This record gives sequence, C-alpha cells and structure tokens, in this order.
Amino acid sequence: MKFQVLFFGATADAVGSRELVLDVEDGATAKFLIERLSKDHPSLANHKLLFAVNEEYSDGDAILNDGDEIAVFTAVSGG
Amino acid sequence: MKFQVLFFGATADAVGSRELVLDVEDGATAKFLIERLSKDHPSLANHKLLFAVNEEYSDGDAILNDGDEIAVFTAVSGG
Amino acid sequence: MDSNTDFTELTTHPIDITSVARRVVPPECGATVTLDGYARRFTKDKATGEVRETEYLVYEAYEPMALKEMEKLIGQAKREFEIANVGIVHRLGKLEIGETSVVISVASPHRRAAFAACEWLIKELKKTVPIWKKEVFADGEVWVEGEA
Amino acid sequence: MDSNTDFTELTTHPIDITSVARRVVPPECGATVTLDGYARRFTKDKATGEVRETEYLVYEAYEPMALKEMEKLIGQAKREFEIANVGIVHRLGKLEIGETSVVISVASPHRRAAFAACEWLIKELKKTVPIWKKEVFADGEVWVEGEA
Repeated sequence: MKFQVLFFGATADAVGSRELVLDVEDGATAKFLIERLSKDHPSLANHKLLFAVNEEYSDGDAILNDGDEIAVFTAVSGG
Repeated sequence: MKFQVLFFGATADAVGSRELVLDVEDGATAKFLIERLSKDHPSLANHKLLFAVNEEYSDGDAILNDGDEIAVFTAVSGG
Repeated sequence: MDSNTDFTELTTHPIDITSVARRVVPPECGATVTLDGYARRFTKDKATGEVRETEYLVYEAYEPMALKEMEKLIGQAKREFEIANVGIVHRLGKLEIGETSVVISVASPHRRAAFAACEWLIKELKKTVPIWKKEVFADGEVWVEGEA
Repeated sequence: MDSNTDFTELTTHPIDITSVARRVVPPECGATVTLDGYARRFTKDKATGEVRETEYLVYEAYEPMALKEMEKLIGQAKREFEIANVGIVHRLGKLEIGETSVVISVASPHRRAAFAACEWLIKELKKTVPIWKKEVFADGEVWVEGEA
C-alpha cells in the first residue's frame, strides 16, 4: 500500500522533508508509520505527534487505506 | 446671574437654538431654569431631560453659580 | 490617561478600523479586540415594533464633555480590567448606512480581559457619553433617546 | 457555510482589518466584534520563564485542512451563538513584529453574542486549526508547539 505523508513545521524539520511517499504492508496504522519513520529520523520522537487522514484529525490507531493522505504534525500554534 | 445654556439634538430642536444666555436670580437650579424655558418652549416637557454643569453630569437640584456652563439634553444615544 | 497610547477622538471623517486597532498595540501584547458599530439600514421602533428603513444617520455630540466622559471610561476600564491600552473614536455628522459610527479597540496581554473590557466600554459609552443619533427616514426623522 | 458572507482565508499578504470586518456586515446588524492577533516582540518561555525578543515569525499551514477546520468552527459557532456572519483570515509566511497574524470578525444583531462567539472562535482556532508558528530569535528559532 502506498501513502502520501505530509509534514509541517517541526515534523518537516525532523524528517528533513515536507512530503514522502511510503510503501507499507496492509493493515498498517499511522502510529506504525511513525515508528518506521522514527528509525530513520529519531528526533521525531521528541515531539507529541498528531495525525490527520485525508484532512481530518485521526487517532494513530486508525487502519490506513491505499491512497490515503496522511499528515503528521505537532500540536497547532496558529492564532 | 448669567449662564450659558447649551442644547443638543432633541433639546436644540425643542428650543430652536443650540445656545442661549439666560439671566436668573441667585440660587437658581437647573430644574428652575428648565421650568422657565418650558414656558417659551413647551415641547421641552415631552422629554426626560438630563443636565450637565461645566461638562459634568449634575442633578437638576444643584444650585448654579455665575458663569456656569449648563447643558440640557435627552438620554444619550451614541454608539 | 495613564498611557499616551490611549486615545479618544470625535471625527466627522470616515473611521478606519485598522488604524484605530493598530494605535493601541503595545509590544508586550498579542491581541486587540475591536468593536465596530455602524449605521444599520433597518431599525425597529421600540414602542410599536414597526420596522423602518433608515436613509441616513446624523450624530451630534457635546464634544468637550463627550471626550471627558470617554476618557473617564478608559480610566475606569483600566482599573477594572487587566488591559494595556484603549482607543475610542466616534464619528459625528452625517453617516450613510453601513458606515462606522464608533470603534473601540482594547489591547491586553490576555485576550479574555480585552473582550470583557471592550464589551463593558461599549455598554457604558451608550449610557454616559453625550452623543445623540438622529435617524432620518423617507418620511421623517427622530432624535433617538437612550434608556439612561 | 450557511451564508455566503461567511468566509475563511489563508493569505501571505498583509491583512487589512477593516476589510475583514466590513465583509461580514449584514444590513440587519449594528455591530461587529473583531479579534486582531499580531506578532509580539517579547515572548516568555513557558518552561524557563525567560523572556526572549523575537525578530520575526513564520506561519505555516496544512492549507486545505486549515480551511476546512476554520469552516467547521464557523458552522459550530453559528449553531451555538446568535450570530449572523463570521470571517476568519489567517496570515502565512514571514511576519514582521506587529503585523497581524489572524483576524476573526463576527457580526450579530446583539453585541453580546458577537463578543462571546469571537472569543470562543479564537480559543478553538488555536486548538484545532492546523497552522504552526515559528519564532525566530537573534540566536535561534523554534516551532511553537501548542497545548492540545
């Protein structure tokens, strides 16, 4: 299964990229995805992470579907 | 004793003037002043009137001093 | 006035909300709350319930006293709320429908105080500041009398 | 959106408060409450209490989701408060100190609801709308992480 994964602000800095396409096995969750990313980008673990799936907030346990757009970011600080 | 009396909005319309100089006996109050004015301008009595003496709110019973600036107006409606 | 960024103004010119809001900003604050009141097209007669269409408004003030009363309100607001600066500008003369009649901007370190103070200031201004509004209709006009 | 005078925008250009406040005005309302947030010069580090001087800010958004979340907030505000129209504009990119980062304008027939809704909207925006702020200091920079 392929996903587009978007990063913003602190997570984009940690990953060194604003967008990755990842290929993972069926049944993977957003949390699983982050665990895999954290191996290559350990500073991700310094942040409390939030997830969105297809532009909606999601907890990290939702099972992903092929083609989902995932976003991984820290608690928002707009305003 | 001479006073300058100022009128605004509805009271200026009722009196037909924005400013009058009135001459009354010592010890006169703002209410007394209005009673005198109401004889010539009876429509003043259609309004609940407020008073200011020297740019400060005052009740109508305060005794006026020579040279005071009196203002007579209806409840305010700015904003 | 406690601070020289507080201000009160009466003007016969159109009021620019942005410039009022910007004049109250001190460097240690992050938010300004602004009340923008304007001439509405439709008003309901309180006695009859009838809705009338206003053509334009005229505001008139006892100018020196109005400025004093606005300054008193600012002083009182700064004692009662944790706010930094306040600006109040009221328009006078003829206003077309939709034009701004009054702007009150309050800057404070914490948003909550700015909201509370701004709401208090407009409520008090409508009760105490000697300014009067005339509503002009197609078939007549009336000086609005407040409830104080 | 229930009404086509509600609006949400993300922009890299300076925000004009007046034009935001004016776009929400319906003819039956007489007041608009506007929250204007801006880049402050001094910020206190929540952990250390140390006050730092910011040189400038950078805001970044997950743009389509940020617009959706702002629209959700407007929908919810219009269900919970008696308000007519809401406009929310958030600035993105680099902001100099003192520049407006966000404007929320709420028009309502009764002032009280506009104050309450505007205060609720900025509180919720800071919790849910995916926008991030980077503070840049003379000696470093930090992406601010919210409390949600």
